Parts: sequence; C-alpha cells; structure tokens
Amino acid sequence: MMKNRDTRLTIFLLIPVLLVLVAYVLYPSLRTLIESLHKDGVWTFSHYSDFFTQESKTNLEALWNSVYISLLSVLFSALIGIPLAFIFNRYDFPGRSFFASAAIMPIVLPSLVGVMAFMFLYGETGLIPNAIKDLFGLDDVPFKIGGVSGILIVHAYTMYVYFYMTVSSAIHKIDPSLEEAAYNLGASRFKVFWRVTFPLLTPAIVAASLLVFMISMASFSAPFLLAGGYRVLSLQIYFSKINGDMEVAATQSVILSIVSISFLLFMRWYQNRKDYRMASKGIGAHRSEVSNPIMKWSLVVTGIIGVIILLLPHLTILLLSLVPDGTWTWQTYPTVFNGENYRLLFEDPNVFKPLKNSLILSVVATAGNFVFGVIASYVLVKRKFVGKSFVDILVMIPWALPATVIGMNLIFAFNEPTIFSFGQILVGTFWILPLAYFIRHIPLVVRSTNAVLEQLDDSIEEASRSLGAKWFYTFRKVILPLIMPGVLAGTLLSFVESVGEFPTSVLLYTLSNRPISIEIMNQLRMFNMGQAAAYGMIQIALIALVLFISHKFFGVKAEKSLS
Amino acid sequence: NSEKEVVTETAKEEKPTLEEKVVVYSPHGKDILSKFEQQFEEKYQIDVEWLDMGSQEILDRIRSEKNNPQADVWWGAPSVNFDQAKDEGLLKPYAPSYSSSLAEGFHDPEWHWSGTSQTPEVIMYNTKELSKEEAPKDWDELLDSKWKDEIIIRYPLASGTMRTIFSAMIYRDFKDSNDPAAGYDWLTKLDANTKEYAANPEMMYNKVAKGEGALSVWAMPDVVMLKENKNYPFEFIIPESGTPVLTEGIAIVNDSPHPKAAEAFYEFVNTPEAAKILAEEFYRIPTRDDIDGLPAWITETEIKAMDIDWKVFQENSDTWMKHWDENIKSGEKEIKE
Amino acid sequence: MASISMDEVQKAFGKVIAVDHLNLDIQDGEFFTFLGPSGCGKTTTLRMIAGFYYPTKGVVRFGEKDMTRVPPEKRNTGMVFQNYALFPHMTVFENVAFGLRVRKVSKAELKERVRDVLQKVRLDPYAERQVSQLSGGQQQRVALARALVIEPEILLLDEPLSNLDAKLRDEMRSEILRLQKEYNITTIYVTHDQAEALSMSDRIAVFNVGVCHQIGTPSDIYNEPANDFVARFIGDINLWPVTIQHVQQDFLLVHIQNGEDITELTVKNTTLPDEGDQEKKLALSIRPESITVSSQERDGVNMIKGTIEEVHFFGSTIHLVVRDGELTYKVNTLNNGGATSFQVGSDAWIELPSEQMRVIPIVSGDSS
Amino acid sequence: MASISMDEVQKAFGKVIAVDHLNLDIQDGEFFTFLGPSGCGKTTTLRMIAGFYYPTKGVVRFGEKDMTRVPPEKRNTGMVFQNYALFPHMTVFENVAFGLRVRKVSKAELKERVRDVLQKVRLDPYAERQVSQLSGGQQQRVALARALVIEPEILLLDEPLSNLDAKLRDEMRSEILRLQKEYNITTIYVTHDQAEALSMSDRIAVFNVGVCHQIGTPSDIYNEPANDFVARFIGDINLWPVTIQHVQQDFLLVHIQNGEDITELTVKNTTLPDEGDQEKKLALSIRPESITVSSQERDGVNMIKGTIEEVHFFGSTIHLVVRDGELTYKVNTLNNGGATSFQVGSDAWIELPSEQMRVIPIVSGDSS
Ligand SMILES: Nc1ncnc2c1ncn2[C@@H]1O[C@H](COP(=O)(O)OP(=O)(O)OP(=O)(O)O)[C@@H](O)[C@H]1O
Ligand SMILES: Nc1ncnc2c1ncn2[C@@H]1O[C@H](COP(=O)(O)OP(=O)(O)OP(=O)(O)O)[C@@H](O)[C@H]1O
Ligand SMILES: [Fe+3]
Ligand SMILES: [Mg+2]
Ligand SMILES: [Mg+2]
Repeated sequence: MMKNRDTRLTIFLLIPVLLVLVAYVLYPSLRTLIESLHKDGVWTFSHYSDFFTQESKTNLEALWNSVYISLLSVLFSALIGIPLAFIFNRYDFPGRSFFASAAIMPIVLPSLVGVMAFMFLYGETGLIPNAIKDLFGLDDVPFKIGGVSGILIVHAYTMYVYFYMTVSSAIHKIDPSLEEAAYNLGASRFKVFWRVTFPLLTPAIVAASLLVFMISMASFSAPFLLAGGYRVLSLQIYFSKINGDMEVAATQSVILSIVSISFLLFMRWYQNRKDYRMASKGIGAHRSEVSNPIMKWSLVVTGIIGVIILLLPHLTILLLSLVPDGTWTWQTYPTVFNGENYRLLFEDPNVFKPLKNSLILSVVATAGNFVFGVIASYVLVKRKFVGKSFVDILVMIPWALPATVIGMNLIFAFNEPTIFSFGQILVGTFWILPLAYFIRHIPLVVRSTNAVLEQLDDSIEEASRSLGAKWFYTFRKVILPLIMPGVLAGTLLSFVESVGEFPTSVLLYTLSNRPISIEIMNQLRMFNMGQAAAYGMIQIALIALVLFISHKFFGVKAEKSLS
Repeated sequence: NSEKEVVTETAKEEKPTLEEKVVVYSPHGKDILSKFEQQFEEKYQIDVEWLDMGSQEILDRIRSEKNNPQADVWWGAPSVNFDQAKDEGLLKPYAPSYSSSLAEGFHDPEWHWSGTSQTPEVIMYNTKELSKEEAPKDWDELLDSKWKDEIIIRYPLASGTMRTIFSAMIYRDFKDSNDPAAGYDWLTKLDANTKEYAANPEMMYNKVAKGEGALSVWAMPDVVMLKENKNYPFEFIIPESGTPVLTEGIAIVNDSPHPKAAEAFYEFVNTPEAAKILAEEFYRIPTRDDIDGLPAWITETEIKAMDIDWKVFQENSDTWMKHWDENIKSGEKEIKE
Repeated sequence: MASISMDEVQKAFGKVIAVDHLNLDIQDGEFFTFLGPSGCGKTTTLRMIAGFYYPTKGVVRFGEKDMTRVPPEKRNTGMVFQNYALFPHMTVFENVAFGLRVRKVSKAELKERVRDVLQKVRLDPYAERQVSQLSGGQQQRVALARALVIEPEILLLDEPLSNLDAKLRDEMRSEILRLQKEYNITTIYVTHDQAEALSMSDRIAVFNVGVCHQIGTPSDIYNEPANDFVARFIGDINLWPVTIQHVQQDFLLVHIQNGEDITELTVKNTTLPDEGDQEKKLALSIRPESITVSSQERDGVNMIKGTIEEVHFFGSTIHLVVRDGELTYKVNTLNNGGATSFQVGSDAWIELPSEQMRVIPIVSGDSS
Repeated sequence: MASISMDEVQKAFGKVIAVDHLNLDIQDGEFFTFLGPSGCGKTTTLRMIAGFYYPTKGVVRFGEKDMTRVPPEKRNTGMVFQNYALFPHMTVFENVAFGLRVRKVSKAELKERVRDVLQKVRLDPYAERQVSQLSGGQQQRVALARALVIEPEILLLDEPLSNLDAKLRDEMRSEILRLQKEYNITTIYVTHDQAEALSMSDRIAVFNVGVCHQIGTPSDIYNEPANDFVARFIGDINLWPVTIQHVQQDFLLVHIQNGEDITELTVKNTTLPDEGDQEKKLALSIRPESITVSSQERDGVNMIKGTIEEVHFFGSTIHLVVRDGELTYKVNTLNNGGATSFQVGSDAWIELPSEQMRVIPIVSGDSS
C-alpha cells in the first residue's frame, strides 16, 4: 500500500500503542519466556517436555482442569450476565437504575474476603444452608459449596459482571428496527433473541468471553480458597514459585498464556466471519414498545431477586464487620453486633491512608487505561495494518498471564534501569503500582471498547470527515461520544478492579503507596476477620460512591448517545 | 509514616549516629508492629516504618529488591526462610549483644540471623466436640480410623507451618533410613482421614470451630492466641513423641539503607522486656534463656522438641511436598460437590 | 380474513401527535396506499398496524379481531422498513430465509423459495454476500425480498422502491402486484411517487400532519380532490381563490380576482361542495394537463389569451407557465415536435374546459 | 478551482469490480448527474471523489491537483450519504452545525446559518429534536441541510431526495440549484428519478455495471442515446432490431421484422451510427411520446394502423400499447379529455415521425 495520510495516521496512532505494549507487555513477558527456556543456565526445552511427559500427569491434569473450569465459567457468567443486562436495559421499572448499578457490585468484592463471605454464606456451616436446615428441621444441610462447584459459583458470581457490562453497553447500540424486523417476520421472542439480538451482541459477548476465559485461567483466589487441592494451572504456577522453581513457574505461565491466546485467536476468527456494523439507512431508533406485561414483570422480578442474591455476599461482609472478633466462632449464627470493628479501625489515625493510596493509584492507572484503551481499540477495529493479530495478542497478554506472573515480570524488567522506565529503577517506587494496574487492565478497556466499536457504522466517521473535521476532532466529537458506553464500562471495571487489586499489589507495593487490599489481607493474616470485613465494607462503600458519581456525571452523557 | 515530621525534628540532636528511620519487613502483624514502633520511636526518636506481609512474600520481595534494597530489618520468619535468604546472599551477618543467651539452634552459625521466638507445632482440637481425654495424644493417633473425616488441614504447600509438620513426619524415619517411603506412607494414611484441605488458616479455624471437623494440626502460639483472645473453642495437645519446633528469627538485610538504625531495632525487639511483652501479650515463646516471669502457659507446658537437622529439611522439603502434592493427596477430596 | 380497520386511532410521542383521529377500513386483498408529505405519520400508522407501536387511543382490527395489543410476531404481516433493517450478521440468502426458517419451512422448499424471490428482485448472484457489501438499492431489494418471500396475509411496504431506478421499479411494482393478486395479500403501500400510487392502488389515503384528508380510488383523488391540500399534493394543479357568482341548472358562474380585474369562468355544476364546506373559503382547481394550449389564436368558452412566461422541458412533456394579468396558468403539453414552437414571451391561447374544473374548499393555512 | 477529473479509475472490492475504466471531466460549477441502475457503481464513484475509497487504479484530480490519496477532510466536499449517516448522539441543530463548528464559524453566524438552512429544508421546528425522533424524510433533509450549510466547493449528493414527497422534492431541487448557482458549487448528483436528472443537470453520465456508457447534456442523452442501454434506461422507448436497407442523401430506408412480414420505415439520415458501431447489431428507437396517435384514420409516411392492446392511466398522461401484427408500439399521449376515446380493442392510427427516429447500436446482452 502506498504511503498516504491515512496510513500515516494509522502509523501515528499505532506507534504509541506499540511502544507501550512492547515496553510494558512484550518486554517483561519475553523475560518470562526466556526464563522458561533455561535450565541450569543453558537453553533448553526440557521444562516443556517435562510438563507434558511428567509421570504423575499433574500438570496436564491442571491444564485440563483450568480449561474446563474456564469454559464453564464463561458459560455460567454468560448465563447470568446476559439476561441481567437485558432485563435492566430493556425494561423500565421503578428502581431500575439502582438495580442496574447494583448488579456490578460483585466485582467490588475484595477477592479474599469475598470468597470467605461465600464460605460463610454457603459453606457446610454457612448461614444459608443452616438457616434452611433449621427452618425445615432437616438432619443435614441441604447443600454446600466447595470444590469445583464452589469455584464455578464464585467465578460465575464475580465474572458475570464482564458480560453484564459489555452487553449492557452494546445492547443500546443495536438498531431496534432489526429486532422489529425479526418479530415482523414471525419470530417468537426467543427466536428473535437467539437469532438476531444475540448474534448482534457477538462483539460484546466475544469480548466478555475472552475476559472471563482468561481471568478464570489465571484465577487464583477461588481455586486456592475453595478447592483445597483441586489442581489448576494458576495454582501450579503459584506452588512452583513457592517451591522456588522459577523456571517451571515460567514454563507453566507460558503454557497458560498460549492456551489463553489460542482461545483469543479462536474467538477472533469466530467474530470476523461476520459483519456486525449496523448500517441501516438513517437512524432507526424507534424504541419498540412491544411488551407483554406478565413476561415483563416476571423478568423484572427475576432480575431484582437476582440482584438481591448477588448482594448477599456483601451483606455477609457487612454482617461480619458488625460482629466483634471472637463472638462468632463455633456458633452457627452470630449473636453480638456492634461497631467495635469500626471503632478499632478508626482509632488508627492512618486508616484513610490506604484508601487514599488506592484511590490515587487507581485514578492514575485508570486514566492511562482510558486514553490508551480507546486509541488502541480504535486502531485495532477501524484501521488496517499488518500484524493486527499480533497487537491484539499483546493487548490480551496482561490478562492471560496470572497476576503474580505480571508482577514478577515487572520486577524482572524494572529492578534495573531501562529505557522504558527512563533510566529509573521502578521497583520500590510509587510508580510501579499504577504501572502494574495500568498493564493489568489494558485488556479490559480495549475489549469493552472494541465491542461497541465493532458495531459502529463507518459512514458516521466518514460523514464527519467529509464535513471537514480532522481525524482527532471527529474522534472526540463523534466517535468517542458514540462508543462512550463501552469505554465507560471498561474504564469503570478497570477502576473497580484497580481498587481491589491484590496479587500484583502484594508483590510491588511500597510503604508510600500501600493500597487497601493489602490492608485487608494483613488484617486477615492476623485473624481479624471482623476488621478485615470492616475494611472491605469501606472499600465497597468507596467503589459504590465512585460508581454513583460516575453514573451521575458521565451517565447522563452516555445515556444520550444510547437513545 | 505519619509521625515523620515530629520525629525528624528531635532526632538530630539526640541520637546523631542513627539514620533518620528504619524500615522493617515483618509478618508479625499490626498489633505487634505498632506497639514496637511506638516504643522504639519513643526511645530513639527515629521513625519506624514497617510493612507487614507473609514471610514467603518477604523473602520474594527482598529477593526482588536485591538491586536496590528498601528494607533494613526482616523480623519474623521460620529459620528455613532465613537460611534460604542467606544462601542467596540477601542477609548481613550481625551478632547481637545478647548472643550469649541464645542456644545453639537458635541462631545461624555465622549470625546471618538469630532466633527471637519458638513455635512448637501441636495437635489442635475443638473443645465443643472433644474432651481432653478423647483427643489424640500423639501424631500417630491421628491415623486412627475413628478420626475419619474429622481432620481439617490447612493446605500444606502454601503454609510454612504445615510444610514443617509434614516434613517432620517424613523426617522421623528419613533421618535413619534416608528414605522417605515410610513418611509418605504415614501421610497417605493421614490423607485418608482428612476431610478437607482448607485454603487458608481462617477457613481452617472456622471449619474446626463450627465443627465441620474436630481436629487439626497447627502452631501452638496461634492456637493459644485464638483461644485466649478470640474465644475460639480450641485447645492444643503437644504430641508426646516430640514435635518440630520452629525458630522464628530476625535478620538485617544486606546493603540495607539504614544499617545503624537496623542494628538498634534488631537489639530492641529482643530485649528481655520485649520478649516478655511478646510472650505475655502475643503468645510468643522466647528463644532467650535469660528471661524470667514468663506466663504460665509457657512454663507449665512441657515441650519435647524433635531433633531436626534443618539443613536436611531445607534441602528435601520441596521434593517431599511436591511428591505429596502429586502422588499422595487423594483425588476425590479435591472435588467436593 | 385480512381486512384491516382502524378506529379513531391516535398516536402521540410525548407532546407530538403523529397520528390523530384516524379511521381506515382496508378490504381483504386490497392494494391500499398511504400518500402524504414527509413527516405526516405514514410510517407511524404502518407501525401501529405491524404492532411496533401501540396506539395512544383507538382500536386496530384485523377482520373482526381486536389486534390493538397483539405482539407483532402474532400478526403475520410482512414489512419492508423504510430503513431496510437488514440483519447485518447474515448474508443476503440468510436474511431472506429468516422468515421461512421461523415458519419451519423444509430445507428444500426454503432454498427454492429464497432463490426464486431473489431472482425476482434480480439479486440471485448476490445470495452469498454480506449485506454490508451491497449498494443501497440492492439492500432495499433484499428488504423487499425478505418481506415477500413469506407471503404474509398483510404486506406493509414503507417506500420499498425509493432507491431503485425507474426500470427496476417498474419490474418490482409488477412483481408486487402479481404476488398481491395471486395470494390475495392485503397490501399497504407507502410511497412518494404519485404516479406509482395512482397506477397501482385500489384506494389511496392522503395524509397531512397526522390527519387523513381523503380516502378514495386514484381517480377520485386525482379528479375530485376533497380539498385544496389533496389537490395540491397530488400532481400539479392550478388553484385560485374563487367566489361563486351564480348557480345555474348545469353551470356555475365563478369569479377569480385578477389584480383589479375579474376573470369570469363557467364551471360544470357537479362539483359544488357540500353545504358544510360552503362556509369555508373556496378555490377553483384545474389540472395543468387539462388546459389546452395553442400558439394560434382560438375562440370559445373559458378561452384566455396570455403570454408564455416559462417553458420547462421534462422529457416526454413540456410544462408551461402562461400569464394573463396577475394570474398565472400552469399548462402541460406533450413534447411532440410541434411543442417546440412555445417560446418564452410569445402569445398563447389557453382553454379551461368547464367540465375539468372543480370548486373545492380550502383547508390549508397558507396558499403557497 | 473545483473541477473534477477522473482518469482511468478502477475500484475493485476483492474480486468484484465496482467501477472500471472511468474517465470523467466535471467542470467547475457544473451540475453533473450520475444515472444508472441499482448497483452500477454510482455510490462507489462518489465515495472515491469524497475520499472514502481510494481507487484501485487511476487518478482523481480536483483542478490540477492530484487528490487520489488526500484524506476526506482535506477535500472540502459536502456529501449527502445514501444512508444519511447522521450523528445519532446529536440533535438536528447540532448535526447541521457540525461542519460549521469544524470551520470555527462564530457562534452568532453559526446559529444564523443553521436556522437558515433548516428553514430551507422545512425543519426549523425540529431543530432541538434528537435525530432518532424524526421520520425518514425528515432525516434525509437533515442530511441535506448538513451538507448544504457548509457551502462546500464540491457537493456530492447520493439520492438526496429519494424519500421526499414530490412537492418537497421540487422545493429542495430548486434550493439545491439556487445554492449551486449562487456559490458556483460543483455538484454531483445521484438520482433514480430521470425527470429530475433531465431537468436539473448540466450534464449526465449514464452508468451500467461499473462502466460509463454516455456522458452528455440531458437532451443529448434523451434524444441521441449512444446505445440501446442508454436509450432504454432513460425514459420509455420503442426499440426494434433493424436492418438498414438503403442509404439515401437524407433518408435511410430500414426494415423491421414483423413476424413473417417486414415493416419498412424511412428515417432521417443524421442518426446513422459511427463506422465502428455499424459492425454491431443495430436497433431503431423512438420515444413513445414522439409517436402521434389518433382514433381516426389518417394517412402519411410511416403511418401504421394497429389495434389498441393496453391503456394505462397516469394522471396527466395516458400510455397506450398498440399492436400491428407481431410488433407492439408504446405510445404516450396527453390525458386531455378527448383521450378517453382510446379503448382497448379499438383501432388506432399511429405515425412515427421520421425525424424522431434513431438508429443505434445494441450493447446489452438481453433485449428485454
Ligand atoms: N464493500 C463492498 N464489497 C463488495 N462489493 C461491493 C462493496 N460495496 C459495493 N459493492 C458492489 O459494488 C457495486 C457498486 O456499488 P455502488 O454502491 O456503487 O452502487 P450504486 O450505483 O450506488 O447502487 P444503488 O443505486 O443501488 O445505490 C454493487 O454491485 C455492490 O454490490
Ligand atoms: N420517536 C418519536 N418521537 C417524537 N416524534 C416522533 C417520533 N417518531 C416520529 N415522530 C414524529 O412523528 C411524525 C410522523 O412520523 P412518521 O415517521 O410517521 O412520518 P412519515 O409519514 O413516515 O414521514 P416520511 O415520509 O418522512 O418517512 C413526524 O413529524 C416525526 O417527527
Ligand atoms: Fe511511623
Ligand atoms: Mg416514513
Ligand atoms: Mg448507491
């Protein structure tokens, strides 16, 4: 292709994207790769051959389990997230906006405390099974979670949010007349959903599937806490690392990444077979008024009940935070409630420091994610260039690798001066954490932005440019507002994730930027379940506040482009 | 930390020899650390900054900060961790003023670390479920089939305590036979009785407390602490045949930014007064043999320490644990639907 | 059983009333056309029939059955959307096959029918294309094919041919008519092409800003417009405010103000408006093509001499504007060689045949 | 400096060649129309001029400047997209104001100009609506207003009036023409309405499947079509395969096969095709409105007696089909009272004026 302004623009946009990716994703990852190819100081594939020929097959078993759990996690998350997105975006009922926001609360759950809340709720001695047992006078608890089912429940619970958010933002972009056309051709409600709406959501669903698949592959807390010894690859990596086999850990990480990337390539292929740009003539945003009241209200009731169930773990944390330490040990139900934990917490003059740190870190990292994500996504979706798949893979790697591996990569890469860190040693400084958050959450914003961008009719951009708007102006005034819901979905997710981020934080935090998740972890380590829960509540409140504010201030704008 | 401004003002005149602050990495938790921070700052007028995190994490972190160390003192970790760090050249040797009061096993021969407290591993049981008489008295009694599905064990790979216990079980035979087979066999039987491997201590406590299981094995100070401070229905039994006793220690980080202050802190946390506080308030059994007036639960408990060559532990425990993980841990237990 | 009736239907969007007081009765198998200016409520009405909007007031019936709140998928209507609404994730073939798939038509028959209809809309070579790779007109034809292939009871066509060239439009028109007659499909057609409306429809409804002004056969509408809006909207027309001077057995004597002067004309009596309408202002109407024009002097009733002010060449016809004093007359004549003798500025004699003129009430506010 | 020239331009989408060997020279200030059947490459050509597609081969110039690869925002073109491409997140006002905002027009002027153009497209009451709340035609007018308001050097209109009613279309047409003349805007217009094309354009290019068949003034195109495709595409026409029997000074003697018989006609000589084309098959063409018809017996050259087979009523005109043996003649005549005497089955005498007939080469494969 000849050089022209458009290719130049592509290159101009691509360069910063590539720079960031190479510096902070590729370069550190290569170090892992290199590590995995070393044994006793010589280059070799022996770690890989060991992986597959190992006698006890534990690695293969773990690999298989990981894939299996991840696929099921995708399935279950989709089964919760997509219907909820529908109910809360397609039907209007009192309190809709509250429930719609509340539905993303699971992601707010601090990972360890969250999983423990689950155990308190649904474990063998959990509140719900025992309550049912006592209520109906059963001999045994009717159910309990644990093992694979436990992992899956926790995964579905925390990860459906990815589906919920991406699908929510994409639903609004669907031209309602397409669904109308399908109804008109005689398709039943289900058919319309299955044959038209659902396929049109493909970009969003692909995005969410990728995010969920990869995060389950790399998921740590849930298998660690719930499965006892159930073998998954992410745990194997952790144990290899604990056992000091860094090279084996690296090998396992590389294999995990390869599986995730294969999934990515498969999804890309699947999505690219078809076209999702809604290019009908004119703006067909006649809101369909079709509704069957019984159906509607039953859906709505389901949705509301769903959200209440989704909020139970938060309520459990609230409960835990109100129970003073040592008063709920062997008892089935707690008996004493007071603000003791909060009092202890607030007696510490530094209680707000981690909060402030978390906020600053997250804001800095998320701002970076926003800018980078939008540009990268635009380049990936709307521009042509060779090596797109490669860039796409780079974008997803931070999600495919377990967080601890990312943390280790960063340590390897930046505990010596490099050009990418402007000749500074980053490890041990304030900036390493926001950088880590930024890298971790690149895929979130890029993917969720991709999802809406894929649906955008190109002629809108063309119209703007033919009216004389420069690319950047067009981007700011036309494209960005249109894709805002998707961008915001991703940004919000990445912000929320940053606030709660633990696995890389624990490797990289310093005295000056110690975030709230570390604080919670430390309380837990000291068996202060109550104070940890109280801290968790503060974190939840903080995130809820941010959600509320962003809803108030950005929501208005985003909504407008939705109508 | 926050007091920095206040502290730095006065620090200059009083103790000009110390640096302006000392950075401590420790798993001891906020309660202990705040207490000692406050006392140290009062005495030396310099700032104490601490990061509390798991001992494994400290090791990782000191390793990753090798090129520009941030920490001065590493306070609290089983001696094996220190040995490992020592081998990697992460620690600076320092013989404290009280070195004479430390027994042979309580410090590194080259003084790269020294012990501050000892942690015997014990059998823990739920007092609501079992009486003292019913409870097993020794390791081998755990294998009795009546405890089937009554034992809840912290998943051992990620836990120093559990690794120590499991390794010790193997070591009992290994030290003579040089073959872990008998130990593996023992662990297989334990596995058969084990109801569940809890992923973290909190879950384990919770499950034992609520009676999902009645027994566990764990570190004694923690059990005491849970019982005394948190009202858990726990009691412990020191196995008659002897139990591994971990030494927790303190060390100074190589190339630490504040070496003088580090030494001061090193000394400070193992003064007799400090050791007494630790014992009384935080259930830590001191290593120093020159401390009087210790609480009854220490003086009255007879601890029969297993004779352990920690070097052997350090060399083999990874292999043993790996073997356990891959070959012993029962497959059914992991998938509890 | 596919007659449609709408009874006092109103549709409001917030404060905007898109359709008001609409009463329609469309017979089974009828070809019915909605005609009206942009934004007058045609699409809205169609969408109420298809079931995408519920009327704010009023009732929609198919046959005897109240369909007002029946969901669209239960109505067995086929619709061509004004914006096509093609499924972007499907190929042309899949788009067209969608309705048949839903109806569980067998694989073989489905293939057959889709191929068939694609052939009819001249798109058989494009069956496997993604719709985004089609031109505007091709997309429109996919939309048409998709609605036709299911042979619905009711066909709702919202400007289905607006982006096609004249030839193709002709072909599609006959295809629609053929299908409509063959399967006796009640068809509602929205178009802006009056010739199309007049030539295809059994009956036509003329709308303006949410109100239906006249319903009737094409020649009713064309030759006997109910009021000046309809007259003006359908085809070109000459309209002058008029006062009735004298009512005779067969003829009316009417006066048109021509500046200071008055032009007196005789008009056939049959067209006198109803009593009620006589209160309103009246206008005299005559179609431009009903006026005969000659460059030679002629004589007769309603014969007026003027000068040619404008000449427009329109392919087969020529449109003239002839001025007499303050009055201008629009005149259309065939472009048959001789017509070239009409030159701007030259004299022309025009005749307004008395049986071609109508006196009708004025309803529009302005008189542009 | 807004003349446009395209030099051997080709555009391929994968294997599909949408435009091929295109050579165009559009003068500064010219009103140029693209005409052609659906899918023939009009939009593609327009998009190459606007800069949304880069030609696969060939060069696009504005004036002397090679613009082939200049990005769209540097071209100062205003475009009405076939699918409107309105900004869904903006109100009508904001949509229209967009181009002016980009041009940093002062607040007051911007408001003024937007109001002004909205008035012209009759949308001033809708300024604050979201575009999704508009009817199809209203949206189209927003698209038009948005392109017009910036008074670009080049205006590209892709079927800008297809969804408007005749009256509004008339008004919009004059508005476009007025603007175009006033600011001397080079305008390229795509339409399917031939009357529109013929009446508005300075010149017309007729396309078929990617190839341009003829470029010329409206009367060139209409009266002297280059070949049977153009002839057939523009307006109705009678076309018969023909053989030239005899070439005289002024007249050709031609034969048309009429079943077993032969119909002999004399045609004015001026229309004999070029040498090159004589190799090809030839056809005789005459417009239906050029044929005069009478229900009374008449006499003369090229006078044919037939029977009326079909009568179609088209408002101001009547279309007849007259049969003589195997040959049918399409004849258009004015609906002026007397025309009603044409009845199916009755005799008719038609005359084919020799100066209205043309002999042209046949290029299309089929002869439908
Ligand atoms: N992206 C594409 N990929 C493949 N073929 C295409 C693509 N875009 C257009 N075409 C084909 O190119 C040809 C020309 O398309 P174009 O849109 O220029 O037609 P058009 O003359 O504007 O037709 P219409 O009047 O129907 O709008 C069509 O046959 C169309 O199917
Ligand atoms: N969702 C809406 N909200 C507010 N007003 C609307 C909405 N939809 C349509 N309207 C208004 O209702 C009126 C009728 O719209 P409708 O689409 O029925 O017009 P139409 O007759 O189909 O016009 P066109 O020929 O331009 O398509 C228009 O003035 C339009 O602006
Ligand atoms: Fe401090
Ligand atoms: Mg409409
Ligand atoms: Mg087109």
